[in-house]
Amino acid sequence: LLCRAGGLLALPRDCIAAEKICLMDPACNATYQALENCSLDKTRFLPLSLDARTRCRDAKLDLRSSPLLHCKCHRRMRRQKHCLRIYWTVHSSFTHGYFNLETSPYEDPANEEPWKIDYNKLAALVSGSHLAGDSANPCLKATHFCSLNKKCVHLRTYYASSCTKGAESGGTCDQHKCHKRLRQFFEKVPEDFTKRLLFCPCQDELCGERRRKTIVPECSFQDSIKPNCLLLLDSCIKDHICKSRLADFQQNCQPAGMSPDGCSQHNHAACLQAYMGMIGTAMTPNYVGNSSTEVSLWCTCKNSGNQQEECDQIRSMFISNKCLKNTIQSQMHLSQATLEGQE
Amino acid sequence: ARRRDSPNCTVRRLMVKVRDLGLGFDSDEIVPFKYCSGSCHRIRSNYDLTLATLLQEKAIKPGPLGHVASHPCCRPTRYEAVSFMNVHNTWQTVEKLSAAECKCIG
Amino acid sequence: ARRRDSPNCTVRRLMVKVRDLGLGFDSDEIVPFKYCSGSCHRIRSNYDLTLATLLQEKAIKPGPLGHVASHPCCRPTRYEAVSFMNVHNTWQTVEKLSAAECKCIG
Amino acid sequence: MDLSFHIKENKPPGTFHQLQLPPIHHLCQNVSISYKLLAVEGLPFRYNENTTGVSVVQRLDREERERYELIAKCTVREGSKEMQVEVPFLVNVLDEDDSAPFLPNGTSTTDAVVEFNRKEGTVLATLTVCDADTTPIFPIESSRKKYTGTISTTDPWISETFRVDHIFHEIYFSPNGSQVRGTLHEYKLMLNKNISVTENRSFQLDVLVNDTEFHGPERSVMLHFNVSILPVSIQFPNVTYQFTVNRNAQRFAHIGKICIENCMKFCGVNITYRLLSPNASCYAVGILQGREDKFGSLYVNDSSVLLRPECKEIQYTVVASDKQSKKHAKTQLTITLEGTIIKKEEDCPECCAVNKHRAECEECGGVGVLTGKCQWRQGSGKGITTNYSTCTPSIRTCPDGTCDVIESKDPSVCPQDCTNGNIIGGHERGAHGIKSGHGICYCFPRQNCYCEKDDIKEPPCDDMC
Repeated sequence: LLCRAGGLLALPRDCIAAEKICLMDPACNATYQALENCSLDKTRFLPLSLDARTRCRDAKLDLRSSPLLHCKCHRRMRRQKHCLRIYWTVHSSFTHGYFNLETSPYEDPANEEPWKIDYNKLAALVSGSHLAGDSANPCLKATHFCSLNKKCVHLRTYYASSCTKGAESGGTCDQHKCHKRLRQFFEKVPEDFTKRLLFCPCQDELCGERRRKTIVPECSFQDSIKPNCLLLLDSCIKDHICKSRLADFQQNCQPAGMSPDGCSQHNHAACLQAYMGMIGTAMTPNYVGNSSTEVSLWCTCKNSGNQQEECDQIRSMFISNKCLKNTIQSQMHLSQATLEGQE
Repeated sequence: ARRRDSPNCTVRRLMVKVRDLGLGFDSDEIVPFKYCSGSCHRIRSNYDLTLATLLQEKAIKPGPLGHVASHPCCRPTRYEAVSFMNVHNTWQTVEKLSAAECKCIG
Repeated sequence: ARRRDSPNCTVRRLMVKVRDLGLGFDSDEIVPFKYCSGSCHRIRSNYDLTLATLLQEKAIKPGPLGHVASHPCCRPTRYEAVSFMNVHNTWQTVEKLSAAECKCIG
Repeated sequence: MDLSFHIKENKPPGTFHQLQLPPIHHLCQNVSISYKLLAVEGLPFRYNENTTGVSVVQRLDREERERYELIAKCTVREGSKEMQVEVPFLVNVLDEDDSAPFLPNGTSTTDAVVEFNRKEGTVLATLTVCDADTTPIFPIESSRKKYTGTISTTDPWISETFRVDHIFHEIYFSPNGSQVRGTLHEYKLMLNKNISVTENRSFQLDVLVNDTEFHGPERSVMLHFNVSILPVSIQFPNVTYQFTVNRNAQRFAHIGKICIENCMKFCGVNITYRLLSPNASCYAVGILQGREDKFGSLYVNDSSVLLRPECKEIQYTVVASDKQSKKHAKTQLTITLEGTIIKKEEDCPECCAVNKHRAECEECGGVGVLTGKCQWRQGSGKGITTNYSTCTPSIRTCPDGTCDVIESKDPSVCPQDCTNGNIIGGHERGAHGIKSGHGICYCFPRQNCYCEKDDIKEPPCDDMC
């Protein structure tokens, strides 16, 4: 399929391109249609019959030579949702457990961030201007840097205004729009700004409260009653974006008891990116309070019945994840060092 | 010396403390304030020329500042909101605070 | 004494000799000249309030008159032409000389 | 690494896990590997050193204990060297529906009284049922189907008029010291429709609670609600109403409120108020009622009448009637006109809220004024506050954060409370209108409202304007 003009073309990395190639080939096209029926979304978690499972496994084997099998998606690509749907069509029938989502659909984070901001130049701009004053609040200082970057200040307003609209006069906010714009902020604004806004090192509760409020918790996840974590996971799995972010988080923030940095992937940057990727989904994590750096999901394991363990497992992905804890701590130390370097 | 023409109507950008906006918000954040400034002389009409003459000849009294304009105005044609957290860590949004685009209009 | 609010933006009318239009036409005829005047305060935005504050606090220099407008402008939204015969009995028309309709814009 | 197992309760004894000896065990002659299960004393688990099998020796009862934390110890001997590793060996006992519902404090009966609150959705009383079994909240539909609560009656009126709402949450039992999860089921008796004021009956209403998946005896419990529906009367307190109105009052001026006895306690009862006036020529006052209001609001409906010298004291009959039962009550209302008529100031705006300064405010009248002049409310002037400065027809009712029925009749009465247009300047928007504002708030009806400091100088208008 891929040998043309005598040379072996590079496999198209992104699934949309891979799908186009597959659909042009009758055999691959038929196999791909078969896999679409296997995708769990369609069967609504109904346990597949034995021959259906065999058919699905054979369909995947037939895809061995197709670019679909190894295609991936990019966090900042256009039509990300379409790409992720293709990915999970190909990978859905082989999700081991209801909970462990196999590998992340996202391209390796290392070569993801195209731009690098000269943060120190910005820092000099802020501390040079009389405006910033001698604020000791690192989270406030991070907003000063953000306000110097057009995309940061624009997209920060974009999510904050839609996450607070309706709520101020006692009504309810539009959580779907709020989530969408939060995701846009964390996808489109350079990480130099988003990391410093979200992982600013606080010494007091006022700063801690500003950090906790950064993603507008009253709209992005909080509700009058805490849902059961199983319900949160169920909503997430049904949405391609959330499912993808969760797979990315599970892969990149996977704790490893023996590893010195607590992570199996040893890539704090990838873990931070994966954590920020969860913000603006059904499983939006946040700081539990204004005086600790502990993060958690907004859910409880009360009333879990026989699924108490699964529920605890979901909660502990965030609340007692050594890899995530170390990753956040190291980012905060980095921010602290940068701040001290500027003063 | 040659009198250089005034700069045309364009967007200008200024970093401002939220407190200095004068709207009563109590926040330590800084926000970009973009405003429109510049000349609109290039697109004046016969009306403008005549009005300028009559004003100069005191045939027409201008009244309070800005009530009679003898040229199109350099004004925003698109605005932007700005959001920030105040000192109580409450989010606030000011709609149509900043100019996103400026043109000579009217 | 009570400060009465400035009148809103409206069309005002003045009879003017063609010669006094300042456009160089030589004619003894008199023509109606309609212009726009009045306050646009009622439709200011947060942008205008902030700009007025920053101007007053000298955080922004106003530059030449009218280059920075901290409220919408009272300007024509429709114009009228005027025709007349000059001293040589030749018909002449001045396009867009008079305001047919005024509104607060920008 | 934790070893974690689930064992369903009530299952017969047997082996549930085999500790594996790694393949290298046979290759290295002088290496020996052995396992031990620690902390098993007194617990129903055994480890067979020969078969390396782990077994449970009796049926487990989750309602007795649902979690066992054992320790698996592995010892590796090589010659004289010995190395030991211990890892948690957790056993979770899965629940079966093997417990019958029971009454927590033996009470299966309670009273449910309907008096003033006769509105659909009102919770009259609650009874609780316990169950030692767990009830998963996810997926909730299956739990709701599992544990039903149905009104058992043959009277269609009762089935139409009442419904039962069921919620449940996790509670803990502590049999012999360990903590075990169970469920508290709450059954709320609610009104399913509004009840007429004349309805008057008492009866016992039974609710059958059924644990559909429990197959033992006593799988259901009957709850008893002693319902008594009391009739309520529609009557005015035995007083007549008297109000004085200044002859300079303008249209939509608030005069006062009219209310039948206990009116504020009523809920779900639709009382409407009307005025009957024998003296048609002096008909100056009207009465209005907001959708959620339980009282009638009197207001000046025709201010020109107030200027007529022949109208001094106006008599009305007030009629309050209940739509559903057609019951009604009457009382007398006397309006006394007072005050000397003052000349209306020229060149004043129709709406008080337009005035930005005290001087122009107190010189002018406007829609809704009580005594002919607007009133200036001086605020605290600090930041964005509910106590902002503003010009109002009546400080008592405007602004008060509520767009009441009279204010909502005309945008010029109290735009501060009622505007849903733009509010420019530092402010916080309420459900309607301005909740808090910066400095002075003033409004142009049907246009914008502004909240700004007064020190932003706008050049004063000279006499040419």
